[in-house]
Amino acid sequence: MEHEYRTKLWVDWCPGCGNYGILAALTQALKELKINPQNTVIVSGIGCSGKIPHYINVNGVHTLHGRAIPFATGIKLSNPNLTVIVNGGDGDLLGIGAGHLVALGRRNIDIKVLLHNNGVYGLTKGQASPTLPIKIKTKALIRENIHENINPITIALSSGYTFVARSYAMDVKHLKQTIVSAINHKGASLIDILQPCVTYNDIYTREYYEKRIYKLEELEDWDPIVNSEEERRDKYLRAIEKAMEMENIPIGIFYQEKLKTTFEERISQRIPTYLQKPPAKQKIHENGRPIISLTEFKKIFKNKIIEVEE
Amino acid sequence: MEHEYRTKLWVDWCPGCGNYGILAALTQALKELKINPQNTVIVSGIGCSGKIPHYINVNGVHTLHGRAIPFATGIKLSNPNLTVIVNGGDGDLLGIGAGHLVALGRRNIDIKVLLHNNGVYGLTKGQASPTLPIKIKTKALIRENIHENINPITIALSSGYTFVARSYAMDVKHLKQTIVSAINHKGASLIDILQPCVTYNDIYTREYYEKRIYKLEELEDWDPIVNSEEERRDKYLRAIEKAMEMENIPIGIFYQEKLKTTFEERISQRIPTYLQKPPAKQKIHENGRPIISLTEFKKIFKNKIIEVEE
Amino acid sequence: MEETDEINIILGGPQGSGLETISQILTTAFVKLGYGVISDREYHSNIIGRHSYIHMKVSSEEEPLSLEYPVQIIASMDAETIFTHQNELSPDGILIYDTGVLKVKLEDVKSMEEEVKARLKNVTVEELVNSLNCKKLGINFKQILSNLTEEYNIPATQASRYISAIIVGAIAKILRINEKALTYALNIRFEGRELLVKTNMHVIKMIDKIVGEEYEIKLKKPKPRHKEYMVVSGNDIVGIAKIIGGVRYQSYYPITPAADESLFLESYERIIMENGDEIGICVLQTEDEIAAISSVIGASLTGARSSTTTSGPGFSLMVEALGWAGNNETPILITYYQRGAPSTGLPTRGGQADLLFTLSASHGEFPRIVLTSGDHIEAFYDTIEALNLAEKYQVPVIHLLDKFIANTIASIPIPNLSEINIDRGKVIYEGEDYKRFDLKNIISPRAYIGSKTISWYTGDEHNEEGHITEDPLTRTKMYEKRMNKMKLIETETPQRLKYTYLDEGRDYLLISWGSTKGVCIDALKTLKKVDGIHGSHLNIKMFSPFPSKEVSRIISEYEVNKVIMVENNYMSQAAMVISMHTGIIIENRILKYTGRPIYKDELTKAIRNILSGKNKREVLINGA
Amino acid sequence: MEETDEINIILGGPQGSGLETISQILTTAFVKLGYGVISDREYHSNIIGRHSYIHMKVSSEEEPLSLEYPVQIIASMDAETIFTHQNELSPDGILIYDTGVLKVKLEDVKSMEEEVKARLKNVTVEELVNSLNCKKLGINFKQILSNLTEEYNIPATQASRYISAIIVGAIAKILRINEKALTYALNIRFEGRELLVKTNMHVIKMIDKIVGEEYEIKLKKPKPRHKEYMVVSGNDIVGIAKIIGGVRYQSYYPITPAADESLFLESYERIIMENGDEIGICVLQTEDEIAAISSVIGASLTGARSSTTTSGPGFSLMVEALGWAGNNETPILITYYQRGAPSTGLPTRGGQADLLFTLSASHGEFPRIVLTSGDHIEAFYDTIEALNLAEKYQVPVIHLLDKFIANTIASIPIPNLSEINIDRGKVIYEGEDYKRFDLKNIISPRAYIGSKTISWYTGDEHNEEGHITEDPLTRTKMYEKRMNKMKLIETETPQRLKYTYLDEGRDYLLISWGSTKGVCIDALKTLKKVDGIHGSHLNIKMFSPFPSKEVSRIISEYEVNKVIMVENNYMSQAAMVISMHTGIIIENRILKYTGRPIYKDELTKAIRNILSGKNKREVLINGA
Ligand SMILES: Cc1ncc(C[n+]2csc(CCOP(=O)(O)OP(=O)(O)O)c2C)c(N)n1
Ligand SMILES: Cc1ncc(C[n+]2csc(CCOP(=O)(O)OP(=O)(O)O)c2C)c(N)n1
Ligand code: SF4
Ligand code: SF4
Ligand SMILES: [Mg+2]
Ligand SMILES: [Mg+2]
Repeated sequence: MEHEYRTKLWVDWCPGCGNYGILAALTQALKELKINPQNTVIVSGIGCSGKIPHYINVNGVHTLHGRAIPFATGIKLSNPNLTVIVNGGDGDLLGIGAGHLVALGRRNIDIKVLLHNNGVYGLTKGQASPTLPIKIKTKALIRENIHENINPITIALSSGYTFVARSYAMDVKHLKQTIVSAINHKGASLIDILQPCVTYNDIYTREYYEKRIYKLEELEDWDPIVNSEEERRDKYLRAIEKAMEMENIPIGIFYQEKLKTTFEERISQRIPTYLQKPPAKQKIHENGRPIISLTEFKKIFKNKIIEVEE
Repeated sequence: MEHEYRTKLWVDWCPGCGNYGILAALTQALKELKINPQNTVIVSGIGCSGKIPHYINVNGVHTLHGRAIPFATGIKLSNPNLTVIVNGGDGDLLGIGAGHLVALGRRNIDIKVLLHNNGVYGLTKGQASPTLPIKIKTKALIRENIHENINPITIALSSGYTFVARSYAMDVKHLKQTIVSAINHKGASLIDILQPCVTYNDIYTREYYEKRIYKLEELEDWDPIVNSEEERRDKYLRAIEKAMEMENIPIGIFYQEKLKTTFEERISQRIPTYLQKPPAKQKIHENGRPIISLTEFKKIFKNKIIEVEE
Repeated sequence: MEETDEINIILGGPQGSGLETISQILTTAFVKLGYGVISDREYHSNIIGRHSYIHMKVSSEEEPLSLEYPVQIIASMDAETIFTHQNELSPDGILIYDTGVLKVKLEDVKSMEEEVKARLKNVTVEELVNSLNCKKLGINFKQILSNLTEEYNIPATQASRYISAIIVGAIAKILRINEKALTYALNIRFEGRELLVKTNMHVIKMIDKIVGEEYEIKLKKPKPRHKEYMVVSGNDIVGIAKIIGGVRYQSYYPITPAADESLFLESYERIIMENGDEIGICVLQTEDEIAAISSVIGASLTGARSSTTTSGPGFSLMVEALGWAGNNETPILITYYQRGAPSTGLPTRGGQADLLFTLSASHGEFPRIVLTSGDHIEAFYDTIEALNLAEKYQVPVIHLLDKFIANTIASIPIPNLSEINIDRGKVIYEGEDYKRFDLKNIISPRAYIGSKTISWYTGDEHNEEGHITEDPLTRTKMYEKRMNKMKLIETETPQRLKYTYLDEGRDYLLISWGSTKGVCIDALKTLKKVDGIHGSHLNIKMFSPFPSKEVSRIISEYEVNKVIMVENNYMSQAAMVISMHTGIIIENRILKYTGRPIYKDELTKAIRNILSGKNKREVLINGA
Repeated sequence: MEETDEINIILGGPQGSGLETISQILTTAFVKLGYGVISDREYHSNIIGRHSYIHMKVSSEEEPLSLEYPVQIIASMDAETIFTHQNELSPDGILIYDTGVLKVKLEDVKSMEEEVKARLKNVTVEELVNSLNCKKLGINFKQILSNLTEEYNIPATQASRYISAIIVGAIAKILRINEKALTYALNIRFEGRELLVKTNMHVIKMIDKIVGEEYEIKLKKPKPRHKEYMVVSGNDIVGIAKIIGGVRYQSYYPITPAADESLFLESYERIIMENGDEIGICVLQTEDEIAAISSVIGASLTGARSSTTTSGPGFSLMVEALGWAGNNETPILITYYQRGAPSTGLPTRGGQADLLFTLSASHGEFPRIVLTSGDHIEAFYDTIEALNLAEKYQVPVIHLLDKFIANTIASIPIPNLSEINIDRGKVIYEGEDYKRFDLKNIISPRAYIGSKTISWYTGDEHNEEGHITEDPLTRTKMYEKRMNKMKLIETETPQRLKYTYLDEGRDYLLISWGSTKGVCIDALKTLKKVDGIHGSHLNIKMFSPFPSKEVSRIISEYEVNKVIMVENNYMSQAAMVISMHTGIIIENRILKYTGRPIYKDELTKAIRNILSGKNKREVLINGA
């Protein structure tokens, strides 16, 4: 029997919300990959976006505002055989959680971050999020925004993510495909998902996006994949250059590199049994007794033990 | 009488520490600018670097680990007439405090951030900091570092800083000059200061740096200043390109732009009296009585008041 | 039909469908007519679609203090409301509903929580309504709206905006609210948007005609005690108090139910006064709560009165910086609206489970003030007092409120501004050898950064200049200087800030704090009137420093088994604080932790159970 | 000269100059010979240059439990040590000093804190030494070192590394420590670096020749009770316990005095066992403490035993996530080493001022275990018990230790591994309709993420499946399920984890917790021996849930004015917890908050003062 990747819960997003597209694309991606739901975890933050794990029939950890990445880090590092996906809002990942977003890049842990980029703090009723550009006044704002926005692509690039892409919530096919590519990539991945918030963001609407979006993969010479050290600099700079485009909005993979080891690989260089027997899979007792015997103990901690002179 | 910018306290950094150079350059810069010490504040985080305000005879606020920027934000926004300088370690500003570092860039508040970049957590005895490159094993580390480093220059650029520079702690003259330029700039400024830690960092030593450092300003065609919108893209990309150089290490100003308004200016567009009467300088009472009278009260809150029908 | 002096109403419908509009119009009209109103809004952590309701009481005698069941009117915008609130209507009450939902069966209501459904019969609305023992006022919403779209040429897609007018009209008819008051209310709600006022009035009048005259509840003629009233939420009144009290810098990170206070302040960021002077308030939305409190501390150092506002999850992130403020004798105000906890808990519901946390939040020991308020009026004055106390004693102040205060809208008299003092404490503006932490007195004069002085601050232990020291003796002195403030504050604080005591008899004593004050007072009155027993009520306002002597003295006037705690938490946290400071262990506890407020009826019943010896611990669960 | 059965020593010098080497060599030699040793390291928050010292006790009778003044030997590496510790030497003691610093005047010592200097006479070392009433052993360090550089051809710049050998030599001579033990110790210290062993031994022998035979303190022959001893810091022993107890994931953010525990674990990240099996421990340095605890929770969800370790400022940042773990019934262990607070406070000093904070940290209510340990041996077993309790009850456990335990190095017997159980609680590995928060029992079976199940978790209130709910009744049940654990834990926890009670008489009762245990026991013995009064000692180990009944029963056996709290804080926090839970208010309090440990001599004196009725509150201030 095929696994049903949607739970039966009623989805309580606003009618027309871009999150429906993300939910559809993500479940389709999981289905396409026939992913084992028991070995998959969706870790989310707090926000409208944060509710997504409850709607998906794989393990779901709905964490704290901004902390999905560190929770996911513990999950992945203690059991690297799990597929770990993070879903978070733009406030969640780039506001309160920005420090963790950067740290994940530095580690290149094999975690996929899906950034629900709606320009607002949805669940708290529409305040400006860190991706809302300066001078914009959405309907929920009392005055125009006086903060500049962060570009998720350049932040991800400068933090060391090895897979950096953008997609659009309402283009379910494109988004699904991008998610599949991210899951297939080995290393820290970020997808900036442009997500209309029909209730609070009356500027960055479907119409707005649909007029401006174009696909990188349709550019003739677009090859974002870094295959050798030599290519890195130019492809990195080109990705940044593309990320700076504002009038027309490119979606697709901006940058992907496969040369870097993942954090898990680096750990296993230090602890050779790590991937087979990660923290979650080690036996730590034998019928309630510690696996370390007294003899073993004395050997392990010999430099802390002194035998008294007779 | 000339103001003495050094306090009489004994400096308790290790002999030979790069922080001495930073202390010298900073006090010299203040002196050169004949800065009013009563209107100047040094705000620091926690770390060896964090001790610096105690050694300087201007207002000093030695805050919490990672929080110098938000403290400084409150100081500057409540009294924008103050010169506000932040000193922090690389752990402080790019580890625990990375989210705030990013947020300051988005705001472009006129705060100068001096990043003491020594590659280690000095005060906690030498753990790897976020600027220590991968595979490096300094003497305090048990194993080689498995985290990639963050490049302060690219992070600052992608966060929106309008003045981004690098200098070297032991080149007091260059550093002093860079600090003077930063103070003269209006907007969020970051100086990545390469700072040898003689006690814990035996890789990124004086010798290491002095072999590799070169000055951007000595390049023939180096002009980091963005004077018009058209120049922005290319100068930004060039700055990033320069920041990626690792073998030879450029110091100097990477990027500076004067087109963006500061956050203070944006506030004053909403509150015209803001710069003259900022939060710290408003009278809030008249002999212990609120300055808002009952009549005034009724007018201000008229939409909350209902007169009962007779 | 007899006249009544108060009436309770439930307005229910999906989140985002205009409930607040209905409530605002009705409240304004009631207050305009001289009634007192209180209303609580209950809503899910959801933007559109989940069930939400407003529970209000209207009184012709006074400003009501609490809510209760059963209600006399339930106005339902949808089927879910009827299913959810089916047991809450008084037998002589009236159910207003849309005849268009009669065929809806319980199982069809997708937005309803499974756990709730599981407890109900799977019937249709029609079957349910038929089974209810009350008056029923069915209105064909669709028809009204289609009439409207025709007459006013309103696109059908926008018609649903006028459902609120249907409800307002029905209630107005039942209570015979006059047209003048309604027009006034519509004008306030739609501020100058003439057409909206007209259209809404049109709907109201249509309803007036449709609804039979037999639908009537006679409210007594109101006896207003003031000429003017404010209609405000707790968030509003605290915002107003901050403006009056001199807050000029507020930073915050959005969180329910605190954010509205900052948005309120932001909408008043520029105030132009009669004489041309301007007030400017800098309201900063920060990147997180750590930045919010840190920047508030920074602002305070420069001499700005500054505050932040948050709820549990946000406060949890603030505690490290709270300790910095305490150690550096920096005045700050944290307005803390408790909500359903632990963790994200019930983000849009209420609770009082954070008291103990505020008392010892942050590692180590430092002086702090924790002040609570029992209602909107107290919240107003207390906010200003809190700002004064912070500066007078140079300590952080936590003003502990909750969601019930934050989101409850109440009619209150205009505050008495002549009672208000602003006390900025000891400040000096210049001084060559200024020492910020001068040990001569417990309170050393503050100099603002930016005045003609130089100061140093550090989170480390420090000497008089504010430089780091590890000398054990200086440490001890500086520690004692700080901690001695607690005694000083306790001694100098006037009673009114420590507690309120309603002494009406020795039969029993209710002890509460914060927003449970009103319902305790009301229960007391009911028990006096109905049961003839005479109890008293102690509402504790200040928890740090704790007024041990006074609390101890009051409690000792009662038999300990006649003393009853009333709290919106599980552990009876105030009882724990009382025993910690006085050694008195109060075992009678009426507790609630559903996230809903305590209602008068359930409280009264629980008090009876306790006084009769039936139970020591009563757990309340009423409310949908 | 009489033989003594114990000796107290101060080793002082600038931070970074080799004090720890001296201490390690001496300790190893003493333990090798069969003596018991305890030593506390006191140091500034500074890397190189500020004054630091080691305070140790060596006993021929037992493993010593506490430190005291005056000492019998002060070994000073510099002038500052002599100025700082001038009053701490016993009249029959010996001062070891460098004759090269005799001309140094107090005012020349730049590294010394002004506040300390201000209390001392501005004399030269020579004047000071002359005025001291004790034996003086002056050694010309420079000369020794220049001899050495000549003989061993060591560059002059490196000579200062051998100052430690001078001190070791002098003390070895005074105490007549044999060469074999010293060689053994040097070999351990310099692990295979032959040359260093040889050179150091050479210096030691030089000193042996130089120092006159009149410098002698006769230590009794040791009576070791075990064949083997471990010499460990608190950080080490906790790290060892985590390895034995099955911690396989630890994440941390560096902070004094916790970080060394993680570094210890990291150095054991790969353990290859006899049978070829490997243990791998993933130790992650995170970007901050929020990430540390969050990742530990994540690891726990997958079934790894996981823990984090921190101190006050770090814990302050962890409290939001702590609530998430509580609400989600996730077992985690937080090893919490208290240090001088509030705020950054005294980062390298000790204190016990965070107890109340741990008991109510995080908004809202949820079950938690707070466990303290009184010494290294307890810390070992308790760490493992804490891991078991966390999993058995599916709650966060805070193991509250402090800097004195963390940094104190003690000789202890090898733990009895056969006493140790590992209990992972209720776990299931598969199940179609698995419900993580099944309401059938207080403890629902855990399924690890990655087993053959699917689970959901949320910080919001949730139903049995772990999905969000706001239903008031499900809320109430789930809340009660969680909170009922407190009662369950209290009932099931064995006494040994709740408290230790040394019942030696009814003259008085000392109550302490954590690291003050040892000094209380020692003071008790002294008062028995010297004053003939027979007191008892209660050390409380578990504070949440609090063993009210037992504590109450024990206290009630004493006159309340003979009960004395001993705590390293200002408010007497344990006394507050006791009154909160039992209603008993203990007014006699011996407190210290200088950041230094409590010493036996000052404690004994303070107990006398209290018992004589002279004082109720005694504040201790000894120690530099
Ligand atoms: C520590 C903390 N602060 C604040 C909140 C309140 N809060 C809930 S959701 C949210 C922001 C949501 O915005 P975003 O992350 O962009 O998600 P979206 O709702 O737009 O998907 C905030 C601030 C919280 N839950 N926790
Ligand atoms: C919340 C918190 N966590 C940890 C610490 C401990 N701590 C003190 S300094 C420091 C790091 C210092 O490194 P860095 O910021 O690079 O400064 P440096 O000492 O190298 O100048 C840390 C982690 C602290 N003080 N507060
Ligand atoms: S508020 Fe915006 S983001 Fe949230 S559910 Fe509604 S449309 Fe979606
Ligand atoms: S540890 Fe390093 S950074 Fe700190 S004072 Fe010493 S040399 Fe400087
Ligand atoms: Mg968002
Ligand atoms: Mg550093």
